[in-house]
Amino acid sequence: MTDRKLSVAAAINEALHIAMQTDPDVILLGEDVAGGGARDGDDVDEMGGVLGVTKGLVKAFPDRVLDTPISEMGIIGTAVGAAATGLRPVAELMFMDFLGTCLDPLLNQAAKLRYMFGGKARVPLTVRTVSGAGMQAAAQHSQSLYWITTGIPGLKTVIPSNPADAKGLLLSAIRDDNPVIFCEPKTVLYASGPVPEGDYEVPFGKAKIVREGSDVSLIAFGATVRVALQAAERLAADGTSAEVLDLRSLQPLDEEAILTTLAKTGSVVIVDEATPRCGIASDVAALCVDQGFDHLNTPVKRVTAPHCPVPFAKVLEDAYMPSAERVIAAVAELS
Amino acid sequence: MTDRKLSVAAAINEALHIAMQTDPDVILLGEDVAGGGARDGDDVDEMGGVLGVTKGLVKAFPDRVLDTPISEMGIIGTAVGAAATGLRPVAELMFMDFLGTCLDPLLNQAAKLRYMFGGKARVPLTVRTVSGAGMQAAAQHSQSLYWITTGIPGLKTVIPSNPADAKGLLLSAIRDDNPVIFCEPKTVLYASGPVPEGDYEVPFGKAKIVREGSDVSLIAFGATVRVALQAAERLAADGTSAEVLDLRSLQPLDEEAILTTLAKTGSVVIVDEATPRCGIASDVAALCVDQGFDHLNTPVKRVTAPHCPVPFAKVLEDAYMPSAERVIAAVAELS
Amino acid sequence: MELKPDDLRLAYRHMRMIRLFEEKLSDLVQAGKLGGFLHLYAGEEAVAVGVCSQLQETDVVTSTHRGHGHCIAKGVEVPGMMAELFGRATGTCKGKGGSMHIADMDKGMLGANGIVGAGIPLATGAALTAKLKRTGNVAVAFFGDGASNQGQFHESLNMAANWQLPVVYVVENNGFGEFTPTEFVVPVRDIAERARSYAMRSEIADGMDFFDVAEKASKAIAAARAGEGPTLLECKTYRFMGHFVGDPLPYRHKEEAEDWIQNRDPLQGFERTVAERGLLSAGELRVIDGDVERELAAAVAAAEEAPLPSIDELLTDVYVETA
Amino acid sequence: MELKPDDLRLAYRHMRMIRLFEEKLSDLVQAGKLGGFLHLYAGEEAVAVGVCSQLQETDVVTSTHRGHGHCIAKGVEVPGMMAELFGRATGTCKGKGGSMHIADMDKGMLGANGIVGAGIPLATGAALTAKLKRTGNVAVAFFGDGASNQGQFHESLNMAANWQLPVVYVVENNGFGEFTPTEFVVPVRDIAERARSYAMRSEIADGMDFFDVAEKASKAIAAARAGEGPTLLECKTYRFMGHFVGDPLPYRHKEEAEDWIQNRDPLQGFERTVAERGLLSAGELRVIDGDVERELAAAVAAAEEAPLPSIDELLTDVYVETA
Ligand SMILES: Cc1ncc(C[n+]2csc(CCOP(=O)(O)OP(=O)(O)O)c2C)c(N)n1
Ligand SMILES: Cc1ncc(C[n+]2csc(CCOP(=O)(O)OP(=O)(O)O)c2C)c(N)n1
Ligand SMILES: [Mg+2]
Ligand SMILES: [Mg+2]
Repeated sequence: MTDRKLSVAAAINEALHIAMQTDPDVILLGEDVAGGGARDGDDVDEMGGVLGVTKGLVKAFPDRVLDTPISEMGIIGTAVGAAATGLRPVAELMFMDFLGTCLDPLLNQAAKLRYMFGGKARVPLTVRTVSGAGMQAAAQHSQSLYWITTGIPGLKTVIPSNPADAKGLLLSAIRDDNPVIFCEPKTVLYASGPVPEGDYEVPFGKAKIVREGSDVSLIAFGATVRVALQAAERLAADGTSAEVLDLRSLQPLDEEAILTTLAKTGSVVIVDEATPRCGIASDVAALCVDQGFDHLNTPVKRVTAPHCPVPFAKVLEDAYMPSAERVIAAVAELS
Repeated sequence: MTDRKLSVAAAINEALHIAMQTDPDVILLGEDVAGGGARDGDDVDEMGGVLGVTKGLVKAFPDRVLDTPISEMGIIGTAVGAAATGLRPVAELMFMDFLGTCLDPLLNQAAKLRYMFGGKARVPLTVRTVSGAGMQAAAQHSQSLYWITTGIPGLKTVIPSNPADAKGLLLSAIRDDNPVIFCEPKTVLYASGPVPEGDYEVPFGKAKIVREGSDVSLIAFGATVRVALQAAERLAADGTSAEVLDLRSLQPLDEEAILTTLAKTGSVVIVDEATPRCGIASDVAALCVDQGFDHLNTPVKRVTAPHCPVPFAKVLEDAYMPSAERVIAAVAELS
Repeated sequence: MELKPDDLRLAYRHMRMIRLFEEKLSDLVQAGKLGGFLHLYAGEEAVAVGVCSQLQETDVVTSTHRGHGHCIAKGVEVPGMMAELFGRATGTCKGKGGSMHIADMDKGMLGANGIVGAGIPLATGAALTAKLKRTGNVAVAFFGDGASNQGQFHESLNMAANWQLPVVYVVENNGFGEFTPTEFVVPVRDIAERARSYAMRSEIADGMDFFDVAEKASKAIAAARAGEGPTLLECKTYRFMGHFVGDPLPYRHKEEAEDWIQNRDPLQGFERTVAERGLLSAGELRVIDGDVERELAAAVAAAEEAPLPSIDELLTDVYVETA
Repeated sequence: MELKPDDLRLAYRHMRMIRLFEEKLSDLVQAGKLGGFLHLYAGEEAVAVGVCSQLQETDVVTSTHRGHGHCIAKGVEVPGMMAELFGRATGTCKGKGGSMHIADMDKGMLGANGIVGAGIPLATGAALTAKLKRTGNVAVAFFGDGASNQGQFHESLNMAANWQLPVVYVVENNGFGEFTPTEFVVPVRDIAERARSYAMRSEIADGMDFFDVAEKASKAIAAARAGEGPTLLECKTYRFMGHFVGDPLPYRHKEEAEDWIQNRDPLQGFERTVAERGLLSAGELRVIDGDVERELAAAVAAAEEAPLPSIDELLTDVYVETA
């Protein structure tokens, strides 16, 4: 490991630089991914994305970083067509909430071309998108919709919880020959941590135990890893040993790692910041009661957002999001 | 009950007639819901929708049945605006696969206006749509995407398995003050059965036991009810008594009915024609292992489509869809 | 179009309120008192107020992420808006919506909207209601130059043209979508040109001039009300502040911005015109300025004191509970 | 544009093959031999063939639900197509795609498409690849009048115009979207008019006349290849059969249909023109007719004999398995 600390945002920026340096077919496109300031002989500077994540890339690769119109269907649809014909586009969907404006090119094109064409196409597309609540961005800028992309056969979906994984998962995503949705949870984006130098990949479908334990398994990913770790810390103080598993990749899903920790502890609590119906939490619980039934000593509990839109007021948003308290309460229900 | 038999398609047509007769604010809009032939003084006739389901309505209500451009976002978005300002639109989304072209007005508008506005709006919108495989319509015209609408807080989703429920659920949907997605599974649309005369509603959130049993609970809805009943029949011949529960409504979900049948039999198999990840099958399984754990004697099995697009070739499509054989095999795994 | 002195006083009042409201919000965010994503309307006041001055209370407008100006112009009460921005139970939306979702159905304000372009079909639907229920109402969709590149724009305008709906599409061309200059992403000089795709009437107004906007809006609204169908009205304008509060504005030419701000301020322009035409005196305007300032201060004070929403509110208003 | 005798023979061959292919499919469905949703291209042959006659093999086209004509015109092999429609392992897509998804990347055929409008951004993306990788290729999107009302049309054309991509948008205006007459849902007479929204070149061709289509396509393709950006090319045409196989056509005026079918058949028109200009003899055309008929019969026979896909194929080709 390294001592060098970066934010997730900076780690993503670094991964994009590496990917573009190592492969001339990689392009970036999206609304404001340059962000103005790319005019010839101009005295103005670019923003590098609405959250500054892509800052500097247009200067390094002026022909391959494209500010687009506000046209998500056009952006993603064009990226699919470009991917199928020889480019390796990284498209930015500014907020995951905007999935509703570009679902068709993902659902019916990117995800299905290869299958429909009998294996004769490949769509090496990466869609970077910001998900999750926690910034009072309200109902249309705070959703965690990765359960939708996870459920669509033909797509892959990954979500890092820390800067090192963010860099490695993004490099894997860009180099994967399939369409990949790369989620950047808002509350994780500016968290900082050690990030290895240079070019490396984190493989998909490999969950990671981020804390060992023996009494209960807390399964988390993205923003909820921190919540699960906080809960584990406090549970430890009360004498309960919690193992924390970071899924990292939602499709493919590391079923083996889930069943292994379940076999070890006999109890599972899944922590997900998305809404409850048909989510990752339900899906993992269903796996547990199908394949892991013999090892299950307790009900499987899900700590998720409630079945309602994300509220604006801070008190309400705080109550909306999964917290260490709620995880601890769920664990308490098991005994 | 009545002796009169109708197809699901005819029952839907009848429900639309009743809804429009009893409420002048009900309008129909969508691509070809009239289907040409509405020109003044014309010698041509209308098609009444691509599957003929809305035939005759434009003649009965010429000002309230609107052929639209092929503009799903526009159609659904306009319907949301109309619903919020005093109409009670029934919009047709020709195939549920097209959800990708109009998700935003459902996800971010219809589902959320009321909440975002602090309770000051109501969106009495019904979206009728055809779902499911079984007609060799291939990957983009065969999907069961009700898990997406079910997972979105603010929407309701219902799906009938027979003509009588189709009529009653559709009348409830239109009169509900919330946005409702009404799914019409392809293989159910032309199934015929008894349909009561006149105006009646089937309430949401009430599952129905369609066959009593004591050894295992088969939970189904829409097209899979028939599959579950076939399986139950054959299981009975082998001495296994299967109870079959028809969910009818996916959101709200009749959790009580699910937990009651689980408590009765101790074993659950869920049959869903949608893909497996993050689907209704997972969601119901998760409910069982959370709230019903103490009654569960066996793993909860899910019989679903595989994690792949819907293939065209009949042999492949047949293998893709849940069958009585697969349900029986899942039950066999339990013992 | 006839503008009585009272109409002009109200228009000025609204424009001044919008300006001060936005300046106040900018201060409050910088002071760490407000959270969320805030997009301010300062500089574009003449558009919202010019158009809404020609509407009736039952007419419906839809708005954007940059919605405060449209709300104020359509008559939404400022104390409720301010309380909403503070996330208070007394807010227009009980604190559940925030800046991008302020709505007031009683005032015909069908919501700000966080999804670029999404208000356009909503207004189209409101116009469909007006037409089919023969209410005599008109709907107005406000949206940006950037939104004119959305599929929802195309699909909605086409439908409204086919059905000759009573709706006015007001595109606020402020030269930027976030940080990207409009000319990077819109290959025509005038967005009004896009009306031709739908055989729709169009008009271009000086969006910094209340009188020009009001006059052109008045014509479009009258046509809509008379059953003559929709109009695309482009208003050329400029946002005086950043895209969002906190935007460091590196992408914008300073001289360009200064030119608009110094020479084309819609409030100053209004003041010049009413003076030239002898419609209102500077003294009258100063009285309004004072009133607005006091009102706004009171709204902020009240919002700061107002109760937070109860946690029980988290799960209400998701569905209409039918008895 | 220069058309050598061999080019003309190939064009006629393709047009005749499309016509016979579609007639054969109609028969096969009625005989209960084929399943799925089938949309036939008969009557519109001059559009696909006129455009594709001006393309190179490495140029890319995207298509629609009514895709057989585009496939044949772009050089996709008929036996594979027929086997695909029979759901056989030997089909172009191994039987997994069916009518609405026939594709052949080796021939630059990026797929029929069951989603109206969805091929438009795909072609735009192919043009982006051509531009950034400097391949010299051109992309063509075929789509219907109905598709021109889709958001994807608007968003894609705007992007292509901004970036001056090498793409030609070919709108096949056949007067109907399913059963709804185009004039119900498109308020402009010429869809070509919509190019103005993007400051894009446009052109209108007689879609029943191979020569007119080929000439106008040739210009548009040459401009694209020369870096002069996109063109919207509207071809006025008519579908001779129903929207789908089985459509009883109650919504269509019989005289209107008869007029197009009797008087404007693109194959008859082609034959007249080549005769008038002394380019090909009737005898030559009859030879081609015979060849095409035999080829097609052989393709049907082979497809009927071909093996079904193995059940194991259900789960392959979902993802690229990276080694
Ligand atoms: C569908 C969608 N895409 C992107 C965004 C992010 N976004 C918010 S405001 C904005 C710029 C809008 O530009 P314009 O329509 O010109 O309005 P302006 O901000 O200039 O008033 C963007 C891209 C969004 N909110 N919704
Ligand atoms: C997004 C979408 N909406 C609706 C449909 C159903 N549909 C299939 S073909 C068709 C009509 C298309 O009309 P047009 O674009 O004019 O093409 P044509 O059939 O006339 O060739 C419709 C509505 C679809 N396949 N995709
Ligand atoms: Mg703008
Ligand atoms: Mg057509």
